[in-house]
Amino acid sequence: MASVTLEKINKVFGRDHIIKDVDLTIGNGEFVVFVGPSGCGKSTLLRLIAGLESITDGDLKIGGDVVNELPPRERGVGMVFQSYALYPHMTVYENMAFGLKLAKENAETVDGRVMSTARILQLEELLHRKPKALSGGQRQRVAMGRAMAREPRILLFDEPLSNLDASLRVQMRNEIARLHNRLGSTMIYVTHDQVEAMTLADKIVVLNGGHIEQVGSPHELYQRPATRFVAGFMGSPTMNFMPATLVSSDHLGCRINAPGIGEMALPQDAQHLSKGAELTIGVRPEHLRLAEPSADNRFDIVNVEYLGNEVYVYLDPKEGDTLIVHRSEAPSQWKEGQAVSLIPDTTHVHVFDQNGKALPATQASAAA
Amino acid sequence: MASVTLEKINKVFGRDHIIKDVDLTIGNGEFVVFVGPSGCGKSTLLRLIAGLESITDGDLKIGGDVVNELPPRERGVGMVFQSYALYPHMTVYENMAFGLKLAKENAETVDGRVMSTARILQLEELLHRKPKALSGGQRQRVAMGRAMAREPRILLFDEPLSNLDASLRVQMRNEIARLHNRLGSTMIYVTHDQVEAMTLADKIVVLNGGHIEQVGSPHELYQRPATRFVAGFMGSPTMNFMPATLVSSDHLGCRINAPGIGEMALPQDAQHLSKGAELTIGVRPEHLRLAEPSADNRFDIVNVEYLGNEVYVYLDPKEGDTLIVHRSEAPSQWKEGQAVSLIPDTTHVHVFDQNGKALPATQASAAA
Amino acid sequence: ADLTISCGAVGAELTLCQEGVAAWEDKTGHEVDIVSTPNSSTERLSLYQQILSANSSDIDVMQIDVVWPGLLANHLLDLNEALGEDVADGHFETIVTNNTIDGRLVAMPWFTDAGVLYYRKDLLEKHGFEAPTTWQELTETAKTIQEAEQAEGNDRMQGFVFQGRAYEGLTVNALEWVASHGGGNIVEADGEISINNENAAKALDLAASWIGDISPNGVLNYTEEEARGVFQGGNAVFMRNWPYAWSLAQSEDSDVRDKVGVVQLPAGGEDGQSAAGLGGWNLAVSRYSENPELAADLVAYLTGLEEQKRRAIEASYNPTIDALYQDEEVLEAVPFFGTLYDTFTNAVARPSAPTGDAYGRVSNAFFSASHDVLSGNMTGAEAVEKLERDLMRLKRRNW
Amino acid sequence: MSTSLKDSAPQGARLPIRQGRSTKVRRQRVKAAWLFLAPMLIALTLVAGWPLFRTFFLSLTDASLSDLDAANIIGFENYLVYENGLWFGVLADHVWWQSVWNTVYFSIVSVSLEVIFGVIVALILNAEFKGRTIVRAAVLIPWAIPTIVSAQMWAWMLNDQFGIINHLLMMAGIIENPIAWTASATYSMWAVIMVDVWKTIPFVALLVLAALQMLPKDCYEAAEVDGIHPVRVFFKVTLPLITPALMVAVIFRLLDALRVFDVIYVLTSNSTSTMSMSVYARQQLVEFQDVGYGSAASTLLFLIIALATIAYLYVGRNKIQLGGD
Amino acid sequence: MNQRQLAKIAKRVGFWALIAVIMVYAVFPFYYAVITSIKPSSDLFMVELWPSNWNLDNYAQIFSQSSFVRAIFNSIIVAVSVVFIALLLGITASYALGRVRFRGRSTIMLVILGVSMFPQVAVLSGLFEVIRALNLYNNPAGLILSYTIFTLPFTVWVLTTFMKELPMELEEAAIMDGATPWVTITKVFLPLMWPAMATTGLLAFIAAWNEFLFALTFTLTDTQRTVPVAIALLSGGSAYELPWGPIMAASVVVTVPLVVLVIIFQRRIVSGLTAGAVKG
Ligand SMILES: Nc1ncnc2c1ncn2[C@@H]1O[C@H](COP(=O)(O)OP(=O)(O)OP(=O)(O)O)[C@@H](O)[C@H]1O
Ligand SMILES: Nc1ncnc2c1ncn2[C@@H]1O[C@H](COP(=O)(O)OP(=O)(O)OP(=O)(O)O)[C@@H](O)[C@H]1O
Ligand SMILES: [Mg+2]
Ligand SMILES: [Mg+2]
Repeated sequence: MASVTLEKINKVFGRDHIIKDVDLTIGNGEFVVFVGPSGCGKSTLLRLIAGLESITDGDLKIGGDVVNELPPRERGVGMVFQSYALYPHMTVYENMAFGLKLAKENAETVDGRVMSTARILQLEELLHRKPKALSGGQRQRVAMGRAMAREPRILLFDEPLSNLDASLRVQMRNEIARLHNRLGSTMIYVTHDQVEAMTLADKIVVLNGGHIEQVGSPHELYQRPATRFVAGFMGSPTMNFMPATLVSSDHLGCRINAPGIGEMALPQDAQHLSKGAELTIGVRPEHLRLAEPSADNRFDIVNVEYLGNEVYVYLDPKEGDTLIVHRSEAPSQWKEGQAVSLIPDTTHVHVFDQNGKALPATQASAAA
Repeated sequence: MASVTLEKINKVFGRDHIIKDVDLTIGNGEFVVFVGPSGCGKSTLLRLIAGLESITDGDLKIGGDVVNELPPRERGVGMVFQSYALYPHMTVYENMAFGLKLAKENAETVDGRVMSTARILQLEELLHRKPKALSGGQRQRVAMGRAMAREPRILLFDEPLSNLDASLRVQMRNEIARLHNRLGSTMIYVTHDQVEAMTLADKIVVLNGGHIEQVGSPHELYQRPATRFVAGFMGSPTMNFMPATLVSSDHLGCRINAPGIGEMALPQDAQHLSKGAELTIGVRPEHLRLAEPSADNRFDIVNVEYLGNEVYVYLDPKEGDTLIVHRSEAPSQWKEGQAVSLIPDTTHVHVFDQNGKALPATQASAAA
Repeated sequence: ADLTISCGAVGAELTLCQEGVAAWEDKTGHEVDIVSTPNSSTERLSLYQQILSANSSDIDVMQIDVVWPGLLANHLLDLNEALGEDVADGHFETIVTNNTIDGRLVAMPWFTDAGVLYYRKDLLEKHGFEAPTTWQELTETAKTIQEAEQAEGNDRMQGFVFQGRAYEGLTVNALEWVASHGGGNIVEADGEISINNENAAKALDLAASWIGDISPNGVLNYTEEEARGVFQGGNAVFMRNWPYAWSLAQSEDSDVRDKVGVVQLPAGGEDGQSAAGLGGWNLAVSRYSENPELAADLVAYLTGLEEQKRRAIEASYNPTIDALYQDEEVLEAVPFFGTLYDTFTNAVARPSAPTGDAYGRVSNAFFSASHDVLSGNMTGAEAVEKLERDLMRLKRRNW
Repeated sequence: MSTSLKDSAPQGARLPIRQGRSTKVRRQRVKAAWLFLAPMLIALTLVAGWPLFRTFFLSLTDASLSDLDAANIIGFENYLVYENGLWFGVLADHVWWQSVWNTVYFSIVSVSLEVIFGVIVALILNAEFKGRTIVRAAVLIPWAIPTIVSAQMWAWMLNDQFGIINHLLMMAGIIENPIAWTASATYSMWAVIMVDVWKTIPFVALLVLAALQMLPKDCYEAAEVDGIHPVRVFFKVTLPLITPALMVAVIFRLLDALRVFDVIYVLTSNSTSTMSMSVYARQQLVEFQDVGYGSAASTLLFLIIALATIAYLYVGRNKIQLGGD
Repeated sequence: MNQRQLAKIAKRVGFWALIAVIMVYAVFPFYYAVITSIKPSSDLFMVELWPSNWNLDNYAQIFSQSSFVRAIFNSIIVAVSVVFIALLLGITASYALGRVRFRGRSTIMLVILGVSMFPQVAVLSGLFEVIRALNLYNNPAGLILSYTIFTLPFTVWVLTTFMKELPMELEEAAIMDGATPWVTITKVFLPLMWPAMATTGLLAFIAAWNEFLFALTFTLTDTQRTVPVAIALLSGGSAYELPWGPIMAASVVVTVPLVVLVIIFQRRIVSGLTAGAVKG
């Protein structure tokens, strides 16, 4: 049993409180992805689970037993380090073979495992090189190979694909998924890549400043972000946020006025808020439609980014300083300098209160 | 003048020939992005330009002068290392100020530059930390700050954003673009991120196994890849390749038969090839349409990946072992296990000969 | 300063020297620097040689061991020339001869030293013995007392301790055994190698028989101090040592205070005679001195009768001038100067004069051979035979 | 897709390899290197040049300490010469050969022990625990006491009659009768080795400690997570990584051990059963005044050490690259 | 769980036992020296682990000699200068030898080593002549110069070894920042080399502090002598008497500064200096 349970885990470095009251249950064999902005504590959390950092407060359980005091060696975890941490004096082969316990595994098994891992990671031709003579991406793959070859019951990945090119990344991602299926081991994965997070995860954990913002399935997080932070964090390009005020609300929904765009009827429940309350609405780039400008809905296109298969159009918001992005299939009819009006798809508008909490859908619409 | 010219540059490590006859001209103030698979020699090329590796053969010119012999110090180059290479005993501030102080800038300039760079990179609160106490992404930003603060006339970036989260990455990308505009310095940028490459580059250089596959604007590379390699490399998810045979060709175009899909009339010029020649056709995921299956065009859906705003549908090709990907807006009507027929958009089909070279469009269609 | 002198490394000796030098300074109005040198005589020697072979005038007057004149002669001033032919008159003949190399008097005798036998008056009395006169007698007495004492529970009691380490001290000890047995002087004054004889072999064999019997095994690595340590700790019946041990054994905190007697070393058998190894120090003047006359004058003063008398009275340094052994004041201060007068005058010198440069090798070969016999690796006869061969080889280029 | 994404294993025609082509950058760097080396080389030449040359030269003469100027060149007679049916010279002296054997024996045994214990001590000093400062300082004490003093101290402690060692051993009932440590041929070499080991463990330990402290931390974390037993980690990770420093420590220990003098001289003087090459050379040079012969012995000692060092460096060439990288 | 705790306790006990053994082994002789130094001379030949009588006469005696105090002062000057010179020359040389590839590098390494291959006695007289020629006889500067003969090879070798271990990327980063080799050495490498510098510095200091033969030969007067010579020249009442008490007292006294030095410098021997520098 390799479920992992975190109970009110805290970590303090000197005077910095890095991990704050993290509660999390990871089922046996689950694939959990940690995401969050740079420096929010993802790596620290992995290191706590691995036992490389001591837990300041709280309990960490693996398979039901508290393991706070257990040295990493006895936790049965494997880890791909963000900084690789390769053994500089060993060849790629030796790096990968080292972790396989020679006492128990016979030489053939070791060799077999290393070779098959190397094949998966396309490292076969580099097996006799030392890390020093490898490129960044190659080193990263060795780091991955080292952890994977061991086939531990819990695998921790810390941004394992960040230095790989897109197509290799896709392949590796599939290999990781396949490994997960084959071993059935619990995997905890840190990534900055939305695609990886969305495709691999059974469950995504969004961290922010050391605490958990939201836990849920990829779909859930994307569709129903609980906070403005999560909404902004998931999805690329990021969701557009605009200020708005509450005009009216009842049990079926609410009306909201977004300056420059106009009034909208939305299915969110805003009954606990008073009229005129300041809100933020969020609309993903793909849920914005551009049309000919009108007098009171007029935005200037400041930039058009061409990405091959799609185009990002950046608009100058009249308030706030973050550009508004519209995303559509390439080629696009829009050009820099043009003026347009913005038409959000009201079924996909998110509303957040002043604390950044998402307003839930009304009972009626939720039932629908 | 900070144009950079590479003339038949070669680099040999021991017995490994890593860079092969690279010819490249980078204009003053240009923003050039190097892309290519892991280990293809991108970093090595940057290091050659920086002067950190000696050139085995060929000439490197900066601003018209051959600089093969010039020490890095005198080349006016700044570099962000893939491995960061921070000074571990210096604080973030000192790391960034080091180069400036060496350039004998006065204390005020130093402080001003460091502070403003730190602001851009969101490192203000970390200025007094040592690298050891930083997260991976924070280290990466420091590495970037160190090179940027010096404002050299040529800036080399080696995957500077790989460890940052999506939204920070977008911000940083914009900052780099802004910096480029402000300084007007020549920038050479290595990345694995398609979006970065597409949005930042004036010119993209695709490397493969140490030689240049193609150089061109982002648009050019995406629309008119010169080789199968470039076609497969640019774009994510990657282009689908299927075997085909040449049925007939004339000066207006050709007819091609792709087994399992059917015959297609394409505007490519295949007159130099004999009938029955083996070809490969390439279709991007967004240029594939799925429809109800027919008897001789029937593919099984093996996987549907949900990415929030879009959906990838994976099909089992009857020949070859790479899955075919179809990409569409979320939500999708397709489910795993369904059978579908594949309808490529023939205006966007690429054809490659046996050497992987793309067939050019015919004169007639090119003129159109 | 006008002169530099190196004299006496050791405490009392240094003080005495300072006083003497001060007196000369008062008398002549010159200034003298005193430098201290290592206590270990080999170190002192190599230091001198270092300085002398650089032809340096850093030290004008130096205190040298009785075995050094041969080695240093080339660098030293002929004092007969500087101070007159008769300057050494009245000094012990043996020492003057020792200091005369190729007819040049290279050093003035300053004070002398000779091996003596210390014994435990109380123990000998208790077990009814007299101080031994032959080595054989010593052996028996020591054995009897040692066994008796050990039986009484005094586990650590040893019969006889001496200097058995492979170093210069063993050369003196072994030479005493050999000479007292009539085995000659290793190398005679004419340069003849005389060691290969029965008496010498017998003497060494006898000494070897002591090890592990009346002497502890450790004696093979003893120098003067270790021997004194055992004796003064009350754990030995007999000890061969220099006179210096006397005042220490008699010091207030000594375990054997007032229980110690001193006699001359035993003779080798009935027909042998007592032989004490000659020790002691001389004063010499460097040839490279910038003020040779002045330096010679200082030497003359320090080795003169006045000064030697003062030293004898104040610190019981053995004078090298015959006359002082009849001097009442001296005898009053140190009574055994009278009784051991013969010992001092007849002390046997090590063969440093005839062997010159090679003395070091000769001594080394000799103490090595002796050490081999003591440790039981060889019999006396084998050892002296081998030694003779070794010495012949050394003599290859003539002494 | 995947076919085109293989690692860029270099294929196709190979360029003629022009390694070490001297570019100006490299030349400048090399020039800077020599500039940096210069002060050290000048200092060493100044200090060591003449003395070493002089020793070489004198070994070919019959110089005597009492009169160096009167030296004649006699070729290799000091080394070996056949005369009057007998072989003479250092190489014909059985005492020399005895001292060579003693020295080699001493060096191998003591350096091995020092390395083993030194590494153990270093590992302990490397651990984090309360009072580490004190222990570090304490461990260094043996090295800090001047050899002339410490050797005498040990001579004192090893004394058969009033030495504390025998006293303790007898109290503990390990031995019946006091052992003459420094006198007996059987024990004296071991006594010397023991003292030398005692004295120089700190040297090795300190160097190894520095090496341990400079190790990259993160691959230990990797090893820990990989579940590798600490002992295995030590042999497979730590040891290989500290090997360069260890090799240097061993080289210098070996050099010192092969030239050992003080300890042996003070503890057992000129006794042939422990005489080392240096003691022999010193005996010839200082006690026997024979500068020529002594210089020959010194030169031979130099040659033996040089050979040993080169052999050692050759054997360990994979571990310690002479300036290679 | 219980077993684990037991094992843990056993480990701790074992660890501390090992420390205890090492401490006793390292310190006991020193302890014995301290004991000896406070014993009255009559008790010298008594074997005991704890002195039955004690006084500080020996200390009073050595400190009453101004030459001894002076010798400590000289030793400090000599040792400090030697360490400074050795580290300065060593660090620059080690940069050249450890980080620049050029022909003849191994030869130089070997030649440097060769200097340490002659027995001290053999070079003694040659060095004596050099010292005299430079007019540095009986002058601490002569000692400082001559000590480089054994400190330099050692320092250069050790520092070169450690210099090589530092990540290449750091130097490259400095180069890109426009640092000259000298700046790279002083600003980038030096701070990272502290463990090695502290160690070699300490070892060189101790070697210089304890050196005897050169010190004895190249100085003459009390005012110029260093501690080991001063100790060796301490003397008893007469020629054969070893002044054990004062010698031990002096040894204890001269060891104390070294212990203090170690305590100060061991702070510099810290791990993880390069942590966070490079990725991969
Ligand atoms: N010192 C070396 N000796 C031998 N081969 C080397 C050395 N350094 C790099 N290589 C090889 O050169 C090739 C190019 O390396 P480089 O670092 O330039 O790749 P890259 O394109 O930057 O890859 P990545 O995207 O993974 O960082 C790689 O295959 C690598 O293994
Ligand atoms: N030893 C330390 N002392 C003080 N603060 C630290 C230390 N190590 C990490 N931190 C801080 O803890 C926070 C979390 O670090 P962590 O490495 O877990 O971030 P992360 O989420 O992995 O970020 P990234 O995506 O950039 O790798 C960061 O702000 C970092 O600066
Ligand atoms: Mg991290
Ligand atoms: Mg790279």
